Amino acid sequence: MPVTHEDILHWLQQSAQVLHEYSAFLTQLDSAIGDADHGINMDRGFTAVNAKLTGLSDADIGTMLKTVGTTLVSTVGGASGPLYGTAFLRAGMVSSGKQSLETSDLITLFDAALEGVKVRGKAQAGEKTMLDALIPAIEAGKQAAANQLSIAQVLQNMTAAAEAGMKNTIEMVATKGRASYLGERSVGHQDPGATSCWLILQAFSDTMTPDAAHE
Amino acid sequence: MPVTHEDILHWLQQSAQVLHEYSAFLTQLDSAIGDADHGINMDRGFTAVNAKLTGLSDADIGTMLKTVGTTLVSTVGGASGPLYGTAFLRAGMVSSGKQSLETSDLITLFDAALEGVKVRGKAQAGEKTMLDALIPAIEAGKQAAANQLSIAQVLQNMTAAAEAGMKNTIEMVATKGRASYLGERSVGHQDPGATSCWLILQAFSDTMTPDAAHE
Amino acid sequence: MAVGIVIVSHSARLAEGVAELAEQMSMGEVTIAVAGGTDDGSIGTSLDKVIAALQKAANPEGTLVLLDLGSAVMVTEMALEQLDPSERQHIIISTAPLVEGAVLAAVEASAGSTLAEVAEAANNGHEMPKGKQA
Amino acid sequence: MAVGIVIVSHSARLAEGVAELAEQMSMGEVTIAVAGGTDDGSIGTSLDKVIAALQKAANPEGTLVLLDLGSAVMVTEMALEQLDPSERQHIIISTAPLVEGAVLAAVEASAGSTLAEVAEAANNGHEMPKGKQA
Ligand SMILES: Nc1ncnc2c1ncn2[C@@H]1O[C@H](COP(=O)(O)OP(=O)(O)O)[C@@H](O)[C@H]1O
Ligand SMILES: Nc1ncnc2c1ncn2[C@@H]1O[C@H](COP(=O)(O)OP(=O)(O)O)[C@@H](O)[C@H]1O
Ligand SMILES: [Mg+2]
Ligand SMILES: [Mg+2]
Ligand SMILES: [Mg+2]
Ligand SMILES: [Mg+2]
Repeated sequence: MPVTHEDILHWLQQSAQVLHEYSAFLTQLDSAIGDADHGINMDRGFTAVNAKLTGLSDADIGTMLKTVGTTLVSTVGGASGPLYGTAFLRAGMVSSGKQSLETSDLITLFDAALEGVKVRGKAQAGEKTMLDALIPAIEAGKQAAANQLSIAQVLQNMTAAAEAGMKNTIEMVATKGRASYLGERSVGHQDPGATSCWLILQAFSDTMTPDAAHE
Repeated sequence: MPVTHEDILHWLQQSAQVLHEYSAFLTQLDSAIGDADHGINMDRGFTAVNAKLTGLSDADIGTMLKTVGTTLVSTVGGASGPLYGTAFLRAGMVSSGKQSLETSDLITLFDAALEGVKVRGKAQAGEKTMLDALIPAIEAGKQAAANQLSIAQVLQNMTAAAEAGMKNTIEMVATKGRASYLGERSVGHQDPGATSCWLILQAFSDTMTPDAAHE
Repeated sequence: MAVGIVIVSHSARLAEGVAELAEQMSMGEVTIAVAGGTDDGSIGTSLDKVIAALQKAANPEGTLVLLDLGSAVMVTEMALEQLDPSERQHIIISTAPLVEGAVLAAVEASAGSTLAEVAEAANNGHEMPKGKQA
Repeated sequence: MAVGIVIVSHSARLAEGVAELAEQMSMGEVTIAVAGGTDDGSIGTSLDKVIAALQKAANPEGTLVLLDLGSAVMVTEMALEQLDPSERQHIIISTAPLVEGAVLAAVEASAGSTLAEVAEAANNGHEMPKGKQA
């Protein structure tokens, strides 16, 4: 079963809800190695996204994702705005005109999103950023796709890999973004952006695995 | 005839008046190589000094000059505040308890003032600052004193030397203060601080040469 | 016309303060546009404000953009991507320290220098004497 | 207690903006006192404001003073001369770029570092990545 237009809508709504619930937690993570606003930023951004979604019930997936991108860029106010904004914009560009996504489309979409984050933030794996959740997630997704797993299973594996990647950021030294101002002192703290990335992937996985949602 | 307590009072009043009259001119000079406030700064400072003078009719010369120094430091708001402030404070210190000044006292006073400007601004001759008026003025004053000239003549020679020094700043490259941000472009402009220094010395000279005042 | 200057900061007050200080040295001869804070007035950056500031400062001589923190680069680059390539090539994002670079850039721009010269002057902000050398 | 920070600027808004940005990174664990503008609110520096800020930030760990322009050094030195020598020796005037130095100093101070370490961290503001390296 492909990912439908309605699934994307539900995923985005679910993301908004989860990011709202985890807002204080994300901000607390950011207070240790940043400026204590990542939860506020993501909540503000996805609240604005949520408000736009009703107007998008007729749009194709590409248009929806591009709208998410521009909304995040204009509302988030922190580094995560341009980063997630570019990710969704690029994801939207490679999904132009689509009403549903097969597994291969999904991989293409995530590859484009990843490329967007890399281009925007000029970071790579191991720098204690959202990339450290996203990169292993996409690798796991490609592996699952190669093994012909269902889309729900692909997304579950991606989420699990993102979670592991997120936890690996604890031991990393930040070399990009505000956390890099702490140098070695950033070690021992989980990266807020990697955490929000995991939450967003989990929302996607939950959307495609109805029985397991909020397991 | 020594410089009396009343002469000092008159000199300071005269300085306040002249700096008020020349305020626009000094600011115009500062607009070419600085931030267009030297006239405003000096006028504000000496207006405050003037307001304090009435309360100082019983004070000795040292106390008067120290009060001028602290008043300038707290009211001027630009580099000239700490510079002239320190100059007057140091001049006041070496005039402590005095009710009148002989030529030698005057040289001591100016040497102390010069030392104060140098310590505060860490500049030397040739850097296109008020020092380029003050240093030649004091040299001329010492020369005149060595030649046994009258105090009026000593101050007239000092003023003439300050004026020449002030004009020499036109060809100098600024290497201290805001004008140094212009580098070579500061050449061709007269230094505002050297100009105010000349005006203050001229006010002193005029005070001690009643007939020649406003010649 | 003089090269324009854009100040991008996470704080609106900071951006305005830098502009006020730089304007003292350029006497109205240089357009100094600010993009400070988020759209709702909190601390952060705003794409719309950056675009508006770039438009306000736009002129044939080019524009130098100065930033407070590294993360302001991303929003600035997104703003640049929304401009015509012809406009974009006349804009440089400075790596200079914000306050010191802005003051020196304002001085240089008001002298009628080129964009490259203004960008170089801003970088001299690293050597602006403070403390013992002042 | 953490090392204190004093921001001396010719502009009140600039000083407050820098403090607001730096406070984001130190979460109230560091006293950041400002001395911006003249007593009558125009652009310039104020001896009284600098003295008041030094008193507000004073603490046993010491204080780092960051300045916008070279001429602010003079008023700061005059303020220091009015303090007890015992207090004065715990105060360093930084040569770091104002905004970048203040943010890094706030981070370092909030980690409980010594005055010397905070002063060194501020100087890393020169290398704060912006533009291509960000
Ligand atoms: N250059 C970068 N590349 C990738 N991710 C980054 C980069 N800089 C910051 N991040 C991510 O952004 C997160 C911080 O986001 P947020 O707090 O919203 O922004 P800000 O740091 O501007 O306050 C970090 O936890 C990190 O995951
Ligand atoms: N380091 C210094 N040593 C001596 N004089 C200086 C120094 N810096 C600046 N000046 C003098 O101060 C004058 C500028 O004074 P003013 O405009 O009142 O201050 P600001 O430059 O802070 O606006 C200059 O013209 C110069 O003569
Ligand atoms: Mg943050
Ligand atoms: Mg932020
Ligand atoms: Mg001036
Ligand atoms: Mg000034």
